[in-house]
Amino acid sequence: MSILIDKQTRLVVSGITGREGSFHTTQMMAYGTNVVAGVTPGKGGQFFAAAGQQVPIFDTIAEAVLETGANTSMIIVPARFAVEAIYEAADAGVSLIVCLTEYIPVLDMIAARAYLDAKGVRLVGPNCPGLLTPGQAKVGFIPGNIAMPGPVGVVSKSGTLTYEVIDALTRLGIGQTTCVGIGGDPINGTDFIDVLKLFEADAETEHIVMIGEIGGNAEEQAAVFIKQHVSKPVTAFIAGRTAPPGRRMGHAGAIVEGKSGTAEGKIAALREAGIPVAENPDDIARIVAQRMGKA
Amino acid sequence: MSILIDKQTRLVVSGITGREGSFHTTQMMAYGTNVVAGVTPGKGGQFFAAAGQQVPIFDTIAEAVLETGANTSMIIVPARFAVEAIYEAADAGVSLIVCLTEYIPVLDMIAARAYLDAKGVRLVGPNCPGLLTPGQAKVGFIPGNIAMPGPVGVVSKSGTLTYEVIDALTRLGIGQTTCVGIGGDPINGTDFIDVLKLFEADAETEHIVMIGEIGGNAEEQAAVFIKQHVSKPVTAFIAGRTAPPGRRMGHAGAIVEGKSGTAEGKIAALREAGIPVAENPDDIARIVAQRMGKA
Amino acid sequence: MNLHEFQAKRLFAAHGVPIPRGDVARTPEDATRIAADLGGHVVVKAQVHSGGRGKAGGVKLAHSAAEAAAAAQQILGMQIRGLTVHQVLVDELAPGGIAQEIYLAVLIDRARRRPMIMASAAGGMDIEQVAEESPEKIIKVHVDPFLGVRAYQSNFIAARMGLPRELWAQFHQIVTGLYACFKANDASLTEVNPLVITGEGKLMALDGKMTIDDNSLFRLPHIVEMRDTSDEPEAEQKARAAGINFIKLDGNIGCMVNGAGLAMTTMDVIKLYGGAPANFLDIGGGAKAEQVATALRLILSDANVQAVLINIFGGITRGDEVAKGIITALEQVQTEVPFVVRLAGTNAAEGMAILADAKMTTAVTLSDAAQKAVALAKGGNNS
Amino acid sequence: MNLHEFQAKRLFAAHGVPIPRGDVARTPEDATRIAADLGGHVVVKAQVHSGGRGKAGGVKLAHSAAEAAAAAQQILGMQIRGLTVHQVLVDELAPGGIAQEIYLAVLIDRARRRPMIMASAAGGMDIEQVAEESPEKIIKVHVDPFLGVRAYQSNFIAARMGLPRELWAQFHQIVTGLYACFKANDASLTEVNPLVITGEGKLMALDGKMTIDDNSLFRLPHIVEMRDTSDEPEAEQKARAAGINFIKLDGNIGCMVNGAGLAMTTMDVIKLYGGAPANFLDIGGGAKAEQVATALRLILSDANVQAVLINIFGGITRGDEVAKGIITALEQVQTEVPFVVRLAGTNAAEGMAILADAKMTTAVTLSDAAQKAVALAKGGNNS
Repeated sequence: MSILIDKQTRLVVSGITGREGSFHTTQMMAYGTNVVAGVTPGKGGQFFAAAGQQVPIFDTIAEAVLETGANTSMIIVPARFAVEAIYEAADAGVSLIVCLTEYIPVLDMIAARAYLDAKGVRLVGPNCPGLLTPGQAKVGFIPGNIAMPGPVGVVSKSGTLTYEVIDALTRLGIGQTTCVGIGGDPINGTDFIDVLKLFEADAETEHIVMIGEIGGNAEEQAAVFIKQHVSKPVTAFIAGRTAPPGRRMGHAGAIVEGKSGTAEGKIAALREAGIPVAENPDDIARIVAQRMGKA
Repeated sequence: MSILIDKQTRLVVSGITGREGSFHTTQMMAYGTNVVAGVTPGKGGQFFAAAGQQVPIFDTIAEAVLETGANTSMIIVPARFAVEAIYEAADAGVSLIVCLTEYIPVLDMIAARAYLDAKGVRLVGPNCPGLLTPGQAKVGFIPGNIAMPGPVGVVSKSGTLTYEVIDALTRLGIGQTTCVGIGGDPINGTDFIDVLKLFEADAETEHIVMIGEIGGNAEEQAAVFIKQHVSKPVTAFIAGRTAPPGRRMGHAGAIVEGKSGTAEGKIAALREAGIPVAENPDDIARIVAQRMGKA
Repeated sequence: MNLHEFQAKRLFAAHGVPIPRGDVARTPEDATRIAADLGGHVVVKAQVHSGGRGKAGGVKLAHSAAEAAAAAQQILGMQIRGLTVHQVLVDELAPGGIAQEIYLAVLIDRARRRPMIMASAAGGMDIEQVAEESPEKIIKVHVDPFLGVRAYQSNFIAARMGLPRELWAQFHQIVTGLYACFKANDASLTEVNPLVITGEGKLMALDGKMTIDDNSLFRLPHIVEMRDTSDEPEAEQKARAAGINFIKLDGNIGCMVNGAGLAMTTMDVIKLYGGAPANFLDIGGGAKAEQVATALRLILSDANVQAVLINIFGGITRGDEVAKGIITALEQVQTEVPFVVRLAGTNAAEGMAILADAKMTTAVTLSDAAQKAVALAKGGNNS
Repeated sequence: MNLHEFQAKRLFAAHGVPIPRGDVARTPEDATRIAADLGGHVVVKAQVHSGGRGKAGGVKLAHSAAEAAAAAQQILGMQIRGLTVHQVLVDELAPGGIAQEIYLAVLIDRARRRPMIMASAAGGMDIEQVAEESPEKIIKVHVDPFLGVRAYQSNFIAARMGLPRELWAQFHQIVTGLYACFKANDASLTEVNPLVITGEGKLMALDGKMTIDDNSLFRLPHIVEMRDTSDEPEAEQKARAAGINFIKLDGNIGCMVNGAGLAMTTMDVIKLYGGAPANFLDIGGGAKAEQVATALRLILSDANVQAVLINIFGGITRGDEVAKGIITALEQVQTEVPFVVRLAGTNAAEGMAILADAKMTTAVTLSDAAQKAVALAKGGNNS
């Protein structure tokens, strides 16, 4: 088993003919992801060729869903078009939207997230590396060759740091159920708690690795949630212990955030919840191996 | 038992100092409804006196909820302020909003209903006579003296026609669990199916009376729902068999509605679902009595 | 409230939807001048609040100013579905002719509780038949009230209709313009049929229909100004002014009821006992004595009325107010028509006390009241 | 992007929020003229991208044009939290004095995912202390992105603050204006502290702060024009122009990493092994060779740098592009500083092949790379 994506995933890629879109779609298809459609307005009727397949291109996601039964949307278009593509995917009826695009205006995401919540559609991202279920499907950037199937669920706010951790796990022979990059934007679609719930319910996931970073209080909230609702062992890492504090304008930030948001605060909250926090990404894999009785 | 309103209802009335608002609030309090607050912007701090009680008035529903624990809102303000009061009640955190106001613009209600659905707040109305749970609480216009406690749930699109039916039931000695006027506006908050679900789940309701009228296709949908999901006996009435057809502009109405919307269509759909449809409101009570073994 | 074609199209144009050049004529002379200004090749169209104008002969082509005048002469004064034509729209013909007729509308889908865009590549007068026989040719897209129409929605419609790709941008502009027009004017229907592709390869709205939500008129003074009551019966105009919902019918039992549902039911029950209602009349919620009096005068102004049935079940409306209104009206209007009164609910006893001196038949239930009214109306017929 | 007080207040005013009359001076002479125009009774305020101006002496009252010039003379050129003051705002004093100081802000509440209005009747410089000691004095109201601020929300805040009722209408106008300003300019923070009740009984925004979402600048040309880089270090300006996220620090190990999380982690691990990073540098996703070259030049322009650690885990970014950028940069910039390179992920092998001829220490893991860089930097210190 796995979460969110697997062999049943039927992916439609918005931005399939773009520079990044075509490169990563090719990589996903080579990995075995079932890419059933692409979308580029004005290019409906053409085909995207990769990995020995011809993927039909549509003008709209709605047509792609009607014609191909796509159930998952990946968005890899420039920031100024990305929110529109999120609305489009939600209206078209997919159950999961993965938005890789970065630099989306925050107020646009606030509106989009409210819309998605009302519709009951799940978004992963934006500004995220996507998802990887080793051996089954890859939706996004996570390099397939660094991962292997196994019992660890990985959830992370970060991009490349996630690869670092997956790579370290794999080098120790510890595979993954699914790796989920939720993105580090202030407003995103899926947060740590959402993914923790899914891993907790996934029969194959035995251990969870959670990778956070400074800013916001998602890690603190996750720590409380884990203590109350997660029975599986969780190992964590927080990036940014040495980051300099930003220059702050005005009083509002201090009033709202108080002392949350710092690496120390997050690490303390996680340890308080009984979660080991690694000092170094390589250590994460070692701690997991130890806790799984592999080292 | 009963549905939606009962002795636990703590009502806040928006428009309590208006002409209609004060008259009907007085009637509700005389009936025993627990009116805990009134709202009129600019009159916060004053009191509304009726039935030997002093009800505090607030500037906003949010304050009324914070200070009095109100859980139900009734809106009886002019049409141009009513939608704003619906948003206000939803934001203030009540679980049920009853909007009596008529003549609310349809597009405003479309937006408001979308907002309420996203928030998960129930609205009854607008343009409805409200609810009555005999012997417990009355929220709206339904005259208390025509009803009595008993086993029949009444749900109706109409206003005064509902009173007619309640009165006929009571005259035959058949009481009601709750009477719900959902209003006949094109877009409303609660429809037949919502209320049918509640009556089906209510242990005390043994029989359901449903009163529809021409226009829309809510009765047709309810007929299908009853056939599939309602185990309790339902008796129906449809007003408007002799109504002249309206002059129709354009083709859109015909394309969308086809043959639905007429009294004949609705009656046929109900009979198709095995539901007796009375010819005359007085007959409803007779049919119910017969089916309950009382006649 | 329904708008005339020319009113609807002017609103479309204000929201960027292209329409033909043209103007309204109330006389053949006006039509001559307008047609001459437009170069002579025009269409002359009856402006009445009804569909079916084409089939009734209310739309005529002309190829000179003189032909236009002749067409206007024929159409002005014509009756279409009972309505008299007082004005015609004289429009230029689509530049380069008509290559294709498209159907496009924005309306309210009650079942989905959303505005809906409905379109078909098979537009024109037979669109209802298309909808019945080939429903897949009707494309429907719902609009979120907070998002409005998005480009992916108009692209979806354009792709499904097989619209040439070079027209997609203009089509998007027209769809968003039509939706903006729908929303800004609180319409319940905004219909373009046909939206044509002209011989010059442009989209243009040749016909237009709009229905405005009456509940919104308080905030639409520019729409209220467009109201044309010239084809509306006088009694209905008076009723509207008094806030009364009144529709004249062909029977002989005048009805006054509070609430539309109960008013319809009262008519149904009259019919059930063999009578025929002379009108639908809902005095609304919380009616005051003056409104009741106005309502009674309206009913009694119909010479066919042989009996009056007053059925009031008070909730918002109070029985005493209704009784006062009846007394007031009867002081002003001398009538021999017999009355059956049935008051129930809020302040019914007070109302019956006020009416105690007037000579009226009373009833406790609706069935009873209807049967008595039917009997009295038959008696009237016999006398 | 942070705005200066005067920029924020001009945006407030454009949305109907009342502000004092005033203007910006870059010289004491300007200040004299402005103060004279305003009648002499003014406040002179340093315009720098930092809080704490008052406590640093950057805000001074003046009661004549000459006093204003003297105040400007003192403030211009002053350093506040490391930033040099290049301009001052000369504002009239609140008409009739200040009766009460209110705090009012619109910001983004990440946890609730909504814009939030935050207000307190206890405004002024001690607001953070109020928030800590009497949190009930801070009133918070969330705004739905589709509904905007409603009258019942500003009424709620006004009622809870105990604002005199005659000011509610003006307060509503200010709250909606401030929210409109926040939204129209894609702000993440819009703060008025204090919003005062003047001696004349009117509300007025005496101070203003705004932070703009950098992601939205593409659609805010008027905000981009307001950018004042006079107090921004040159290297950071260059980095921004190249699309690189760069912050200079005090250590001696230059870092080039892809991804903010991995960049922070690389710094953390350097520290863990006893080193000190000279900078934070994220080349972003999908960086091209030119960007990599620019990044390296930025790192090497810092004389403190004794070693460079390049840590790239390719996903979007490709190892071969990074390697090409390194080669390009090293052709242009002659340097003796030792490099540690660690490439992994997408096209890492291709990248290592390109770098094979350059004399560089390589590493397989981040720990390994960090340890080698720390050792090289220490060696550099010793030499």
